[in-house]
Amino acid sequence: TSNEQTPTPAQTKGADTENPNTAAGKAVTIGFSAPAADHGWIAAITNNAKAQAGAYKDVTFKQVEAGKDAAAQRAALDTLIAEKPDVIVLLPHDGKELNAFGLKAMEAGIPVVNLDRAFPDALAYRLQIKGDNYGMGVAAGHYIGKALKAKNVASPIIGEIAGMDELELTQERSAGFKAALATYGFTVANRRAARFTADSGQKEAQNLLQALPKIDAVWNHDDDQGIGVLAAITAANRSEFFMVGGAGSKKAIEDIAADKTVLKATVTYSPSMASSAISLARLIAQGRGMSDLVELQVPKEVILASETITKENASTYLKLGF
Amino acid sequence: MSVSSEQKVEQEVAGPAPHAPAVGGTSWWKDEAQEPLRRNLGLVGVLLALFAIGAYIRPDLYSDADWVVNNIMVILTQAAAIGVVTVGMTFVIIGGGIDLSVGALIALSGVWATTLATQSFGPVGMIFTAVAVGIGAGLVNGALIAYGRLVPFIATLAMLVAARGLAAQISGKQTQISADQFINSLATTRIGGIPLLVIILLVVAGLGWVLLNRTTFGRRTVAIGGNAEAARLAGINVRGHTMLLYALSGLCCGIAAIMLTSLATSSQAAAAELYELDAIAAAIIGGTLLSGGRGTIVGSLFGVIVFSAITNLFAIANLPTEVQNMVKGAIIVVAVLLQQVRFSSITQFARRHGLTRAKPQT
Amino acid sequence: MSVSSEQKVEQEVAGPAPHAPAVGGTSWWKDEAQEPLRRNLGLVGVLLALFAIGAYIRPDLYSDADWVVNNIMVILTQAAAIGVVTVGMTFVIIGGGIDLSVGALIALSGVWATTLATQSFGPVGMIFTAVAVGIGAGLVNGALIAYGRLVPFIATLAMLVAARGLAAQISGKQTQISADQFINSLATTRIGGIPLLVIILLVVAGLGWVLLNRTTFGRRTVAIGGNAEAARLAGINVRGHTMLLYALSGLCCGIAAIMLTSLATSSQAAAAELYELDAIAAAIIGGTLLSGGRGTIVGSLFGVIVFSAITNLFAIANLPTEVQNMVKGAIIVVAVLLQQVRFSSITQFARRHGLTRAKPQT
Amino acid sequence: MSEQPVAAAEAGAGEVVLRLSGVVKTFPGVRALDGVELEVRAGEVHCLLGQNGAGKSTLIKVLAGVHRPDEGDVQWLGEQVAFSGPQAAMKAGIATIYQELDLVDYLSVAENIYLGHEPRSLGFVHRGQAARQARELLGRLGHGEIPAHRLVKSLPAAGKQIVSMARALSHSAKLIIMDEPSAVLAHDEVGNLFRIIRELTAQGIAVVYISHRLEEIREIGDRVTVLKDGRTSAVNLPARTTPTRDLVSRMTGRSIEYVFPPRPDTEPGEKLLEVRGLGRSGEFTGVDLDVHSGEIVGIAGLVGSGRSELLETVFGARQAEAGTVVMDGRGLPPGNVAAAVRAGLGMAPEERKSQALLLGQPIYRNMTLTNFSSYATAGFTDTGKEQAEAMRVANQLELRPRDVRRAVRTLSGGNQQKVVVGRWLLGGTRLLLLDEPTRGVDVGARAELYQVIRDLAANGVGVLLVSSEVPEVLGLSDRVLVMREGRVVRTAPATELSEEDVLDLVMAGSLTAATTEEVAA
Ligand SMILES: Nc1ncnc2c1ncn2[C@@H]1O[C@H](COP(=O)(O)OP(=O)(O)OP(=O)(O)O)[C@@H](O)[C@H]1O
Ligand SMILES: Nc1ncnc2c1ncn2[C@@H]1O[C@H](COP(=O)(O)OP(=O)(O)OP(=O)(O)O)[C@@H](O)[C@H]1O
Ligand SMILES: [Mg+2]
Ligand SMILES: [Mg+2]
Repeated sequence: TSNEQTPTPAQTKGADTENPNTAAGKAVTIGFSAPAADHGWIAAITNNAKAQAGAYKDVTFKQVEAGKDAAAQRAALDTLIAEKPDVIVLLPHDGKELNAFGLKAMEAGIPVVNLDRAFPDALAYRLQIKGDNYGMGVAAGHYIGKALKAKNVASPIIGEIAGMDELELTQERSAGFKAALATYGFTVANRRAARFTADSGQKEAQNLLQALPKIDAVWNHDDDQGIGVLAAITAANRSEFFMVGGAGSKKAIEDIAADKTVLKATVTYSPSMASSAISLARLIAQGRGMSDLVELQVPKEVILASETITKENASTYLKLGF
Repeated sequence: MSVSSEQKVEQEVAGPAPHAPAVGGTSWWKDEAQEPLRRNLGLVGVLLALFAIGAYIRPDLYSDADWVVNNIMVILTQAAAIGVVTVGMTFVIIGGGIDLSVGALIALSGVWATTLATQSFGPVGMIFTAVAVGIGAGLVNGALIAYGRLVPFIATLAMLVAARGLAAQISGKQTQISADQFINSLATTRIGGIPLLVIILLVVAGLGWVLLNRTTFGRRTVAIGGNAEAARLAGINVRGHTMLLYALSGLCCGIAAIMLTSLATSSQAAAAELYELDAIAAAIIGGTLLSGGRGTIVGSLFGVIVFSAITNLFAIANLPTEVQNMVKGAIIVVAVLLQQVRFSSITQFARRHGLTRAKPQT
Repeated sequence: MSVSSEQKVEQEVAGPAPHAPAVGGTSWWKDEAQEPLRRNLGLVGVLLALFAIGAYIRPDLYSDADWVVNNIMVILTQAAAIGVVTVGMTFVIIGGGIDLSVGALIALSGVWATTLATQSFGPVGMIFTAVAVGIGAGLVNGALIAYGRLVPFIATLAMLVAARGLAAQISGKQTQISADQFINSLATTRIGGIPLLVIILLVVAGLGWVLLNRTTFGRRTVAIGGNAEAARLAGINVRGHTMLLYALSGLCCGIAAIMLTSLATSSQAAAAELYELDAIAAAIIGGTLLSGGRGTIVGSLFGVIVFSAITNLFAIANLPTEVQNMVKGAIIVVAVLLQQVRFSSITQFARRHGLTRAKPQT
Repeated sequence: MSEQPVAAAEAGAGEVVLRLSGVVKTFPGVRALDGVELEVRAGEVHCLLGQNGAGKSTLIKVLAGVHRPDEGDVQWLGEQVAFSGPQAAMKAGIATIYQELDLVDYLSVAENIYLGHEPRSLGFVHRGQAARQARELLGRLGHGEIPAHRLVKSLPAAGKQIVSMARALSHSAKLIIMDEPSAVLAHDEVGNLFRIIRELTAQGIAVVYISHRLEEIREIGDRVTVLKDGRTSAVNLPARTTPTRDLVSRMTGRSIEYVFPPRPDTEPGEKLLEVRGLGRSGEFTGVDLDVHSGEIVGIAGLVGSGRSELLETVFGARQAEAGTVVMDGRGLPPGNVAAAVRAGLGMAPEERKSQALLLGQPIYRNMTLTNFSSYATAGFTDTGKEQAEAMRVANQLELRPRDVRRAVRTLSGGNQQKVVVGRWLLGGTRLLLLDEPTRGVDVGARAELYQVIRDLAANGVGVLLVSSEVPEVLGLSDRVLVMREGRVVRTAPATELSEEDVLDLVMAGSLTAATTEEVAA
């Protein structure tokens, strides 16, 4: 979320002479595919992957755009296989819909690194690295629960502005949020689903504020749409509540640090996972393990923990904001 | 037969011949002339019904007059940007065309107006850019249609795709934040308690009404949409006028882009998603004939407000998205059916079933 | 005459009167009856051009005959589901309507067919369910339009919204995996080297062609779309027929839903997004008149394949999405313009510029 | 309401097949039929006469099952019937040729003829059989040259009329209703039509025939029923012997002399229009013509001789491929209607519905379509003034109804034509191109229209007139051009030409004429 187009260098891992993993290995080709970016997070994913690949001299990076839906992505991937990459890093439109492709590639001997949207079939991937959507909801729920308990609010009114409702990840986030709140005996009073865009966030927030004349806390799933959400809150002159964001964009982290808006925290779902995916894919292709681990091969699953960014730790996270 | 048959196809596929309104009424042309009014009354009825449902679900909120007034302002504010687009769309459709590119043009105008380079020229530069981009793209649409002889559907679909692509290219797929205080404040300014955006909508609609009903431009639009060949043989420059219609729609997109940018304090390539469908649907619900030659600005405005009120009510009733969608589909159907209720048909029904004994006279 | 004026609006807003029929039956290029052929040749030209561009960009791939054959199969496979939908859409549009709900109906049919309960009935149960849901929803569309007198645009838009909502409700917004081996294998089966899905498309298109050109149903569809009043006067049951048209479109959606489920080995409420625009665009590019009364199945098929080939070429050229979109917009425009090239106009051009002898002036 | 009609004039006529009594049909605010009586016998040609808007078309739509009567009896073959729709009427043996051509452009000739009753099995059309039968029917109509597989869209208006007729013949009907079938036919075609009608009646089929041309009634009709304002003003008059004065006064309530206004003695003024070498491939070639101020120039010719195309090209509605059009000494750019209108040209085109009218719009807006900007100030329209001006013309043309705010769609055919012509009476048109201006216009209004055209000429307007009615061309014009196959074959003062001369000229060497003669022989 910014007007600059290059990813922050901090979202990639630069050459580090201390780290044996960065030592040049055999030259490998990494194929990469992610859905067409229509908002900041996905754009950051692609940019990070590209930048991280660029940091390795032994990596050739072949990217194919995925088009607008799973069918288009399948088509793009078919052409990618023809290029015979050593490993494929893939952020599918939908893990279930592209499961068949994962199987096909693995059968063809090309290891598949699934980025973020899991394949249901364990045979369909070599490595899965993903954020924790459920955990993200849980983190937001706990932050809000604790804060309200601390304020001694008895039956708080909590709003939720979700992302695109037809995506499973949105469902997982909401489920985690609900479960975490339940541990405090709280429930969501109103839940609106936006479209991951600022204008839709503004609209849903405006309506949410109408429906709830008094609010104690709001969780907004996505910092990108959060720009619009904040605009709506400011326009309505509402400040009786606090808000938690999602994903961890640079603008959100700056806002939290500045502490001039209702945004008090954000729970991360960092696109930096794309950088990590490229690094691990390279190791897989080169047949190397992670130098800090005992195992000789890269593990099969990495799940990023969702971290909570608050005013206190904002400065340390700022470099990871996208 | 030319237009009327098409009309039938659009309006009531398969229906029997179109007449059959009030019998025994005074001069029947009045009835025809009153049709827009009747339709609008139907939409007002829908609005009232939505209000009543809201009041039933959330008596606590609806009993608070301040809240109600404020909520109406919220509904209108949300209708503002799409409303402006719908005014342009109404002209295009009345003129026998269609513009699928409006959502994309809003995104393109908005993104172009919020690049760092443009923002450095200040609010005037931003507004100018948005409007110029909208008009420019509209002229391209118009040229493709009027001179390239592309079907409007295809020409503006191509523009939709291309403009979203260009917007993504310009923005680097990032959400571009508007740092301009003046632009951002448009959305929060109220004049006499009425949000500025709502005032803009009313002004645009007012100008649109005058343009459509009181000027030669509007008259030509109706003529071209009603029968392009007849208009041409009457000496009207059909091509030039078609260009202007799409430019007008583009202009409205430019204005809407500034409004949306102000609301969201940012702009992005994915903004104004599917506004084209909403605008077309609002115009049609408002009584504009998809095949051209007939339509009203007031009807379109009501159409937009109905859609906006539905969304608002969903939020207040806290419906989940999927239920929202099912109910929305049903409401659309009911709203349109409601507009078709005619007192005359009730009378006719009564007569046919011998409830009254009528004898229409000359 | 009825359609012709509308046609002008759609086809060549403001253009001069359409070419008068050839006298003395000389050059068949001027002959109306050959127009579909000319258009299709235009589309074949576009396909060849896309192929040439691909060969230029990636000579390594295109020089491999196996790869080329395989790539053609990939293009056709991708055209399969949307192609089936477009066949139904072509009927609806020729009949004077439009169906915006196709994408939503595919999603609804697919989701309904992949619920655990349905899957327990095996492949026959799943296929039956998908088809029945499609036809059922199509009949609702048809009833709203034919008997409720809703404008097709609005009725099917309402269905779009409602069906997506219902699909989300049924699936709980989860992607539902198809565990059925038979269904899943449809996408991978080849018969004589040709993917089964492609064969299904060809069969559906073939049946569609016969239905349109050789049966009373097809001929009456043309009549209703071309001149609903004339059709009514000829004693055709316009309403009943309209119902059938939307049911047919729903049937095609049901078939496409199974095809997509097989390809994705799963189904979800957000599937087949914006297929309606693609299907309509393909039909129009293929020469179907948006106002009804004219269209060909073969043209629609070519339209679908052109879109599919464009997407394929983009992947091969590895264009970034935003550039893809811009180029796609341009290709659509060029494809349509290419279809309009007439030898006669070249001759005229030559004459007008004094390349050949003639003297229009002043 | 079953008052005994006047006894049939001629003995030997067949039994009564159709009897209507007290039929009432109301449209919103209009009582189109107000107690109509009609009696049709097998094997007769029963003519319906009446002014524009008298209710003739409405009556036949009631017969055809399109409209349901509000009141009254319809007896068909001795039984009381209420047709549920067009299909029911057709099944019962009533076929109709509607006034407005009701064909489907993108179906072939054969498909149009058999639309709704295709020869078929299991839903599949027997295309060969349909084509064969269609060719047979077209041949019977003397137009075997119209290809059965050709799209109807590509046919000219007259060709479409023939297809409509073939369609009516394709039902084995006992009663065929023809609503102004001759309106779009040229002279020779009408003769052909009458031959068909005689064949039909000889087989005992009854024909209801509507036309505004009294001479046709005389030639083909047996009995006449006259409608006036939705009421029967006379039933079963003998068609051949009833004096014209009688018929006209029963139609209009007054007596009108069906004559052309006298030509003034004054010489025509300066040259307005000069056309030289105008041509479009396949339509017409090398046309030269002049029109002077105050002069009416008529163009005679067969259907398909290219007159409409010539007019449209002069007007710029079609792009000239060769030749020049000069107005007031200044050349007009080819293919530019707006420039032509600015230069003072106006055209009433041939196909009023597709080329001239905004059917859903009020009459006054249709009338002011060409010049509403001239009533506007700074781009703002002045509807009050427009309505007043339109009202003036409506009065002048005896438009019925006179309310100019009414939608044109609801006007009867003839009144719609008046709106088209009326449009050009409003502007400062200096050269008026009229393509079949009196098509479908009733006797009374026709006389008005002639007077209006003559008055225009007297005021210095030049008129270029195309009409398929030779007497009209000769009677109204000062000078006549005869066209054949896209060429002007003769130009002469109207007084030097007789009807026979013109017919000889247009027919000579014409293919159509040859076939017609052969068939007739
Ligand atoms: N659908 C309709 N709605 C309203 N009024 C109608 C409709 N159809 C006909 N009328 C009115 O009914 C009257 C009779 O019209 P009709 O078409 O029967 O006249 P007509 O005798 O056929 O005239 P013409 O010789 O001009 O064809 C007219 O006043 C006409 O305006
Ligand atoms: N029976 C026919 N079948 C096919 N084409 C025809 C037929 N009659 C005419 N045409 C074509 O139609 C064109 C002109 O017809 P049109 O009727 O407009 O001429 P016109 O002289 O204006 O006659 P009218 O004004 O009486 O209709 C010519 O190009 C001619 O070749
Ligand atoms: Mg009539
Ligand atoms: Mg003509």
